Amino acid sequence: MKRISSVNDCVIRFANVNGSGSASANNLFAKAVFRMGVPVSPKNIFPSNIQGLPTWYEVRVNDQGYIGRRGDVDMVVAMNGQTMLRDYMDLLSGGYFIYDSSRQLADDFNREDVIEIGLPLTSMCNGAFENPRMRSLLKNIIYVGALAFLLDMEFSVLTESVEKQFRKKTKLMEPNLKALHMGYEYAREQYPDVCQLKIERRDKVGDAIMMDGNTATGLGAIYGGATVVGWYPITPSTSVIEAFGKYADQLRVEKETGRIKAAIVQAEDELAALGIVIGATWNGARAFTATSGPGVSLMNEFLGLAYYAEIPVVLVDVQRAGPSTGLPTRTQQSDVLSCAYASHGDTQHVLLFPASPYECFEMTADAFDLADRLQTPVIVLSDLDLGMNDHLSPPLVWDDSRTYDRGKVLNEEQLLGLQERWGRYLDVDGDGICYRTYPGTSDKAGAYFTRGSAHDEYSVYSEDAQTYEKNMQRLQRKMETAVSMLPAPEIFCENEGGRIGVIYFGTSSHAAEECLDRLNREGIPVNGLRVRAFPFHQQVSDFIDRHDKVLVLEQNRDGQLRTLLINECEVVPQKLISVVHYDGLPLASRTVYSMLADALQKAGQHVSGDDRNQGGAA
Amino acid sequence: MKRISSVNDCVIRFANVNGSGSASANNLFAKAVFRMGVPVSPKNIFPSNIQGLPTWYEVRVNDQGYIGRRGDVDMVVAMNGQTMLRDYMDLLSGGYFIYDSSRQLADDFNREDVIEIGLPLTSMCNGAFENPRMRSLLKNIIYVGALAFLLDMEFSVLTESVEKQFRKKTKLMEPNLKALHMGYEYAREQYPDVCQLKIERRDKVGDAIMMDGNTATGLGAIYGGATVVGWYPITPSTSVIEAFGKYADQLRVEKETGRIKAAIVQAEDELAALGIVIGATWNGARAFTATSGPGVSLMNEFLGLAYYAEIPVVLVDVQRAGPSTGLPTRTQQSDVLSCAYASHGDTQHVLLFPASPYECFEMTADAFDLADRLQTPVIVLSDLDLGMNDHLSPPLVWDDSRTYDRGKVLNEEQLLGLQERWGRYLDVDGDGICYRTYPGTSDKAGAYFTRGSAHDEYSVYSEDAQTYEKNMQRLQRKMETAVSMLPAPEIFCENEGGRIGVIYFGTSSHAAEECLDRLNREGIPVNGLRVRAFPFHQQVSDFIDRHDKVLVLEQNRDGQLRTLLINECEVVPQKLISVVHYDGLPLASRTVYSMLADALQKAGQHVSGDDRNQGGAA
Amino acid sequence: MTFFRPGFRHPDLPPNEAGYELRDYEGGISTLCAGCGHDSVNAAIIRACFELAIEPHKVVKLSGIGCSSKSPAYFLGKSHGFNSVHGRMPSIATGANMANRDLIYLGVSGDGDTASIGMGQFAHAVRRNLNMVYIVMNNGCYGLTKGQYSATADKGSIGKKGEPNQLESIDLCEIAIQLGAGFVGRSFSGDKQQLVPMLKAALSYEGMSFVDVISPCVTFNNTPGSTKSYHWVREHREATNTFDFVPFRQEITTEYAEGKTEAVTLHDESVIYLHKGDGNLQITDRRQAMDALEEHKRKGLILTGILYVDPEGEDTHVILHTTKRALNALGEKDLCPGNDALADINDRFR
Amino acid sequence: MTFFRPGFRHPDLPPNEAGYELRDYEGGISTLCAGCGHDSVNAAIIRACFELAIEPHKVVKLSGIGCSSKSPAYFLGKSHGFNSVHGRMPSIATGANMANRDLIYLGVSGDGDTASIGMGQFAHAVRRNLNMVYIVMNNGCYGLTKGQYSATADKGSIGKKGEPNQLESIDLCEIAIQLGAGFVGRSFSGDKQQLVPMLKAALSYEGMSFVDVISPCVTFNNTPGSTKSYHWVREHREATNTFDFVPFRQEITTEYAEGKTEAVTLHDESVIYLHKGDGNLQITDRRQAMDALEEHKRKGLILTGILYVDPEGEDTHVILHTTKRALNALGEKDLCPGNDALADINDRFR
Ligand SMILES: Cc1ncc(C[n+]2csc(CCOP(=O)(O)OP(=O)(O)O)c2C)c(N)n1
Ligand SMILES: Cc1ncc(C[n+]2csc(CCOP(=O)(O)OP(=O)(O)O)c2C)c(N)n1
Ligand code: SF4
Ligand code: SF4
Ligand SMILES: [Mg+2]
Ligand SMILES: [Mg+2]
Repeated sequence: MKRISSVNDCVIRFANVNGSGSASANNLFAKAVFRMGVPVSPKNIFPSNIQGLPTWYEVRVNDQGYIGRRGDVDMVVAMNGQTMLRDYMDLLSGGYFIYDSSRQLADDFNREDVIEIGLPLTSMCNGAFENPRMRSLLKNIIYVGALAFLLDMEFSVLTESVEKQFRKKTKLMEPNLKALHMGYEYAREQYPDVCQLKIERRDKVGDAIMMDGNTATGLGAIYGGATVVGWYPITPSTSVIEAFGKYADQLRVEKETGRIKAAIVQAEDELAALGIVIGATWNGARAFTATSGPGVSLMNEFLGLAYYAEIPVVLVDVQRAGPSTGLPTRTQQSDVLSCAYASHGDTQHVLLFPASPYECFEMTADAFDLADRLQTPVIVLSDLDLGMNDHLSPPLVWDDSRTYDRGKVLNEEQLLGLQERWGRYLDVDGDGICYRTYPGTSDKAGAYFTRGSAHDEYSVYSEDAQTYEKNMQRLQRKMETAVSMLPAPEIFCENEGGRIGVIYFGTSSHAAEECLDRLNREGIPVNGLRVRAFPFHQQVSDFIDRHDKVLVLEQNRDGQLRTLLINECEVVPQKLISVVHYDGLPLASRTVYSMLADALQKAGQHVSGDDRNQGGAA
Repeated sequence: MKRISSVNDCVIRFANVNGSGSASANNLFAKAVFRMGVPVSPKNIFPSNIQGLPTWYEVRVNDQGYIGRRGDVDMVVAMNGQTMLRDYMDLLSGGYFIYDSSRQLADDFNREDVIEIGLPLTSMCNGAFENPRMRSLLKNIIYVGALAFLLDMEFSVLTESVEKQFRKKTKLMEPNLKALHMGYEYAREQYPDVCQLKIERRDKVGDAIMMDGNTATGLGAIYGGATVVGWYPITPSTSVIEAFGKYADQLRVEKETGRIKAAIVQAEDELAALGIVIGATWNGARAFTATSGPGVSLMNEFLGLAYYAEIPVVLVDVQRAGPSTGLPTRTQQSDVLSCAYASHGDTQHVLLFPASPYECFEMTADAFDLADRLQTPVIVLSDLDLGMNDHLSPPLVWDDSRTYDRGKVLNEEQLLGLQERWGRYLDVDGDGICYRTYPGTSDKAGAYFTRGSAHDEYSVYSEDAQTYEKNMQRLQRKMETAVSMLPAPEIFCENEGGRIGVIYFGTSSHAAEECLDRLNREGIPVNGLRVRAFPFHQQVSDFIDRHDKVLVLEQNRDGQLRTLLINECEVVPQKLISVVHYDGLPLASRTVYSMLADALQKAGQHVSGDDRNQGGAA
Repeated sequence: MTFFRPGFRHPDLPPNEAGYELRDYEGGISTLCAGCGHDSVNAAIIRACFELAIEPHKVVKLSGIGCSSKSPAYFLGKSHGFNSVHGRMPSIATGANMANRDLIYLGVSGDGDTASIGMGQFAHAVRRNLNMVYIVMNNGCYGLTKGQYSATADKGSIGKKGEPNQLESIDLCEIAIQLGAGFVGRSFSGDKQQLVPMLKAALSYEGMSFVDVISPCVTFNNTPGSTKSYHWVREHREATNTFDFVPFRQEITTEYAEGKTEAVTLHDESVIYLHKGDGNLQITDRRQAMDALEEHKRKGLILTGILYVDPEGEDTHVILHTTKRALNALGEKDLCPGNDALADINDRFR
Repeated sequence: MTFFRPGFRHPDLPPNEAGYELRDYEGGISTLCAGCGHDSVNAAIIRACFELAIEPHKVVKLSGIGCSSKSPAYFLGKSHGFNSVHGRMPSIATGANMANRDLIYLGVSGDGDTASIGMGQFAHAVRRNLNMVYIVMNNGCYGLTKGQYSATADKGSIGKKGEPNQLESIDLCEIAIQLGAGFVGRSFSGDKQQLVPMLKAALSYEGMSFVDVISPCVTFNNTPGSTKSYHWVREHREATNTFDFVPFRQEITTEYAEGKTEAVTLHDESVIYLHKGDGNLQITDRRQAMDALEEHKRKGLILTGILYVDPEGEDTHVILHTTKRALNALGEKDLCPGNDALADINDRFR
């Protein structure tokens, strides 16, 4: 039997039961790889319940820095009886199966092409530890210790990680270290030279950090100057608010009083959450909310109000698999259409598409400037994969010379100095954006009555047909202005003479770019563009124009980004080929490669490569 | 000065103050024209308040049966001081200005090309009637009497109308008749041979009725077998429910008990209204709700649930001008996109587009069959113009042999007779539609657990990726099945060799078809197609394919139907030219003609006709 | 995941009057945390339905979203169930009930589901006195989203994250009484002796039977500082009364001493016999009920028991004057007035 | 349209302490129906703000949708106003208040806007004791959509369409008291003597001041059978107390007899002097307030007056422990921790 053999290029899947503390042990492992300077990417695939159901944690180790999911598994740590057989069957040929050998494997575990590595975890724990809760937690640490040996890792990185983690809980440090050692020793004694997967120190992560997108988003809101938060708990967005709250407690405390320079209101529902944001931004604070699909659906009416009454809003939508409750703990990019055109009547909203924690931070912070400058909702479209999984990311940076751009706001002095009568909805600059005032500015000028009903340039209620129409045209103009303020797309690669392009966004980027590398390496000249905002930049149309066919890769059934592209860039639909994947799992490069290959074939581009991932090349 | 002169072809605008009882007097006038066998079309243009603001009532009389708005005015009855000057200025040259001459006209009423007809209404009323409230109501009747003379109408039609109207309130009949006569006599004495607009008896309305669309919709729900209604008041949809309630009280009474065979629940909001519908249809009743844009926005989450859990819903959206509160008493067709893709995640909904009361009735009744057969929401997209204005319409008909098609529902016997295990979401017929059961069916089989979260074919909760994906694909298949059940589009005219087509729907049809007639008469071969449902029928794509350019005429800013056409029919965007009108007033043929002419010119079709309406030709 | 089903399972219990065995009322295997209060409530529901000999398929189970709202999957497997969206169970229940008044509607919700996002729908279903049993499994937190305080968390109560709750709590029983619920009770998931008969009475009542069951969340809110923990509730509850519930079909076997017991007869002739303690709460009096709740709250106690019953209450169908036949059973003959009637209507529009 | 402004306009009234004249508190011309109760409430608001010498631009006016919600356009033309969407004023007010705690928030809503679609938001703004004045112009119907019964319409009350209302009414004052509002009062649009000082007290209270003003809809619900008609309310109201409101800046000139008058001092040192009648309601006691409301309802009477005050209540900012500075006044220096802090954070993620 041929064992899978590689250095710094493997996928290890941990199969556990949720609520058993496995995620933090598995993360300890992933973090250790990262600390050895090797790019790594963990994906937590967890159920929508609190305790007792199957959960998986997939760690990809990849020297070349491909941090999307790969899609197949070299080694599985199978700790869950319910799924054990399937986990066994899913292993690649030549793969490694690690299990708790306190109980014997059943007869159907009979593959010849798999290396079985039994660790008597339960017995070991029962022998070594007293506390029953600790026993079950430490089982996880034992297998991490064993992995360290099997994969030939620097053991000290693990022990240091544990020491760091339990710095403040020294009572826990000792048993954890003990468990690590037990696992390492057991594997060393029983399984020397069994595993041909290796993890070696490298210098490939530079100053990168490993952070989940939601933490970065929460930090972006802190740095962007958000002071008011209206929110309602919903997976996978809750941790955005938790991060904001945590850092507000650290970084926004008023020294003298201990009071917080932020108001975080847990609302009664998503409608109220957005209402709180609207009330706050209208009143001159920076405010935001975070939610997921069901919340966006509930926010439709308020989004229309904010669009029409021109009130800045920052809304973070951490997408999960819809429709309806759908798969609450699975990822998707399927709120694109409903966010772009949310609410009845003619509406359009600005979207930002971060693809990394770095961008979560940056785009969220920028969203506050954009919303203030455009006086309209700006929706940051993240997703569960980006938001809740740790990602390798450039470190977050802030330019200390940066000031908040509050857009067109008049204070009392400016108001009184005006030559002409001020009108809240008067487009004096011709860019569709008008000057606003905050409540309380002056008793002499600047008061106005905001409404979701039709209004004239002085914000007076009006049912006049022309007034209405003119205002609607201005709003359209404003969206045109928006384009120039939004982040431009990123060209990933452009070959002279490449006839075919691929467009993608957000978390589809990792797999897309890995596959583009591979295709280009294989001599198939395919170009890539990552969209970063809607309404689209001219460069997006130009990219499409330059190519004969463009594949649009996204994580939803209906090709929602493609719809936007066709509609807003006035593209011939036949030119855009939909490549969709929407089963709720993070996009795997293996799958993407074969989907792209198929699509390319259809688009008239011959592809020779086989669709299986080979030795980490894809 | 040339006076406008015509027979059975004019537009008369009544300018009043709302809450003054004018609408019913003006309607009396319009009804009289109709009863003289002459096609007529009244448009009530009213403010969003209850009393004291300007309101207009525009009556178009047209022998050729063009019942859209025309867009300019031959005669104005100017009863509102606030708008009088504007009403005066808006008159066509050679037009007639009728006003209350109890007060003298100000100096700025100085047009040379307008015929002023003063009626001392206030003085006449004060002289003739005691009761102050009656005085102000009867003023309106006096001018109707005067119109009868001026326009040379059959006076008896008016007196009979009044008699009919007050059959049960004889006390009111007499003063009304008196007022009619007073007006008629005064005009006869003071203004003989002044007015050259005439209305003559014809036989052009056949067995038509004059009904507002909302009444027809309410009746459609009665005939379609709706028993449960969840609703929340909102203009302009409220009268759908009022009509349903009124006819339920008449036609759905249980003889023996006096109880009603319907449950009409005024909900606490639109979310609950749709929830009530979903609960009821899930439980085997036919149910519906009616709302307008803001309601649709609030219903987003539930629409996603109904789509995903596959629950029949009939939703009537009587559109008004958005976004947000917008112009609550003005018409628009701007909820197309938000209805088609309502809710987060990948969703799609069936839309029906009625264009007449006849179709409001028919499509609403059919919607119940469609929703039951497709087990999904069906949205009837009406609008304020159609819903709240009286329209000339073919009489409503019902085929007494028709039975309700409840779709795929299994009873106990059928369940027990099944060879294979029944699965709520098992696609045994391959059309994407599965068999359902009603609660209470049997204690042996057929129970299942409905959910908005992901489920397998047996409606068991499942987080399995393939199961999820397969189900989503089936839902897509179901929408393909839907097409064959939906009403096909209507080709209005098709010229051999016509290179250009026009697509329109709903209340855009009247003006569109009038203009198509005119263009064709002028030798410009333009073809027309009226879309009646979404997802689109193959014939829609075929029509587009057959033409070089297709103008898409609709009443919204963003060309929402055009977006759907491009996206769902995969049309080259450049082929579809957006012709939009969205100021909230019912589409006027005059405006439409010039918009189409412009667009045709751009599309390379020379148009010679001038864009002004000529003697009712357009 | 609780494979173990708490309490009183008797393998050889005889079938009930309707011929069903206890297991005919069971549902799927629970995926709630081991020890979650909700599972005990589910067991009590199973028991109550079994004892009342309700035909299982005549029950419709409804819920919103939350751990509590998953519960209907774990009882009454022979009933249709509807796990709807967050906070919207009451409107779904309203529609379902309107469609078919002949079934029994059993709604399960959580404190987040009802007191926050569902507040409006809850209030209005109560106000319409919808004929249903509305159970809130009240744990003072959002279990499924990992333990945030809900609107029923008491001020000062301390959950797993350690920060005391700062906001006043909402007492759903008080609100229900005030808004016109016909039957209102409060119990504790740990007290099947009280809960089972309370649910039986609630199921027999015609109109809105609102039952607030304090049901600890062992994972996020069973801490020493939590006022919704097992320990706290056990120590601080006080029953307003003890009672026997006698379904209408059942013979009355006990003799009740004059003056010490009060009988409240429900629409279906079932009787609640209240044994008066020192509380002496008149359960047909809204004001007394609300006052007693406030009084106990002030003392830091949780008042349990049947708090209020209006034996006369009119349910939504009575209010709307709908036919007594199930609307979903009516066909064309009953519903469609036919073309002649339409011709008459056309005439009125000429 | 009411060109006429009801009541007490004194053309030569002197300016108030802050130097503003009465007309500085007026707004646009009303487009409500002539005689609509809402216009009288607007006049009372103008008066109360004038008398309290509030700087007009320091008030923020907020509303939902309805005739009542149009009202803010007709008073305080120098204030910023926000006419939001139906039933959602409370959340907008919450956000606005969070952004700047230094302004006065005056919300106007209707009974439809609050008791139906807005029930949830109302309940939760109350529960947070948001520092605002929340006025419901309560006419028992949906004026703007032409007269449907609202959830505050009394059972049996008969509106313009002639069919009596079949559902129980919701008493918003009771709910507000129960959910933790700090200040709760009820008045009548036709009683400026009571309404103006009540609004002044409400404006001075720090926390949720909920004021339910019965405000007849002359067009749709002023019929003989309506319990929200001018006539009915005039005949059936009973005041819980009479009171004087003395703003903190003002000198106390009246002497109050010991025992007969109770003083309640608000956060800002304003005082409400309550003159006790036979009612003897202790307005700082929730239970008494609710009981008195219930008692009067049973007698077919409408209890008006200040019903409840909690002089100690903590508003949302206190609960959330936010800075005392207006959040919207903070800039980069206060809000942005800078790149060094970020570098530290980065380190924690390595
Ligand atoms: C519209 C919407 N918002 C938020 C959520 C996320 N969510 C799921 S369950 C839940 C709270 C559940 O709390 P509760 O009703 O008390 O039930 P418990 O889990 O405590 O039994 C929330 C907020 C959702 N599913 N839908
Ligand atoms: C979401 C939504 N639903 C419905 C409406 C229609 N609507 C406008 S005002 C109103 C009711 C107003 O009643 P109330 O709040 O009592 O105010 P009133 O007019 O009686 O003062 C309704 C239902 C709306 N504007 N928005
Ligand atoms: S999280 Fe709490 S409420 Fe949810 S199942 Fe676990 S114990 Fe029960
Ligand atoms: S309809 Fe009623 S509430 Fe509205 S303005 Fe007129 S009187 Fe006032
Ligand atoms: Mg809970
Ligand atoms: Mg009202």
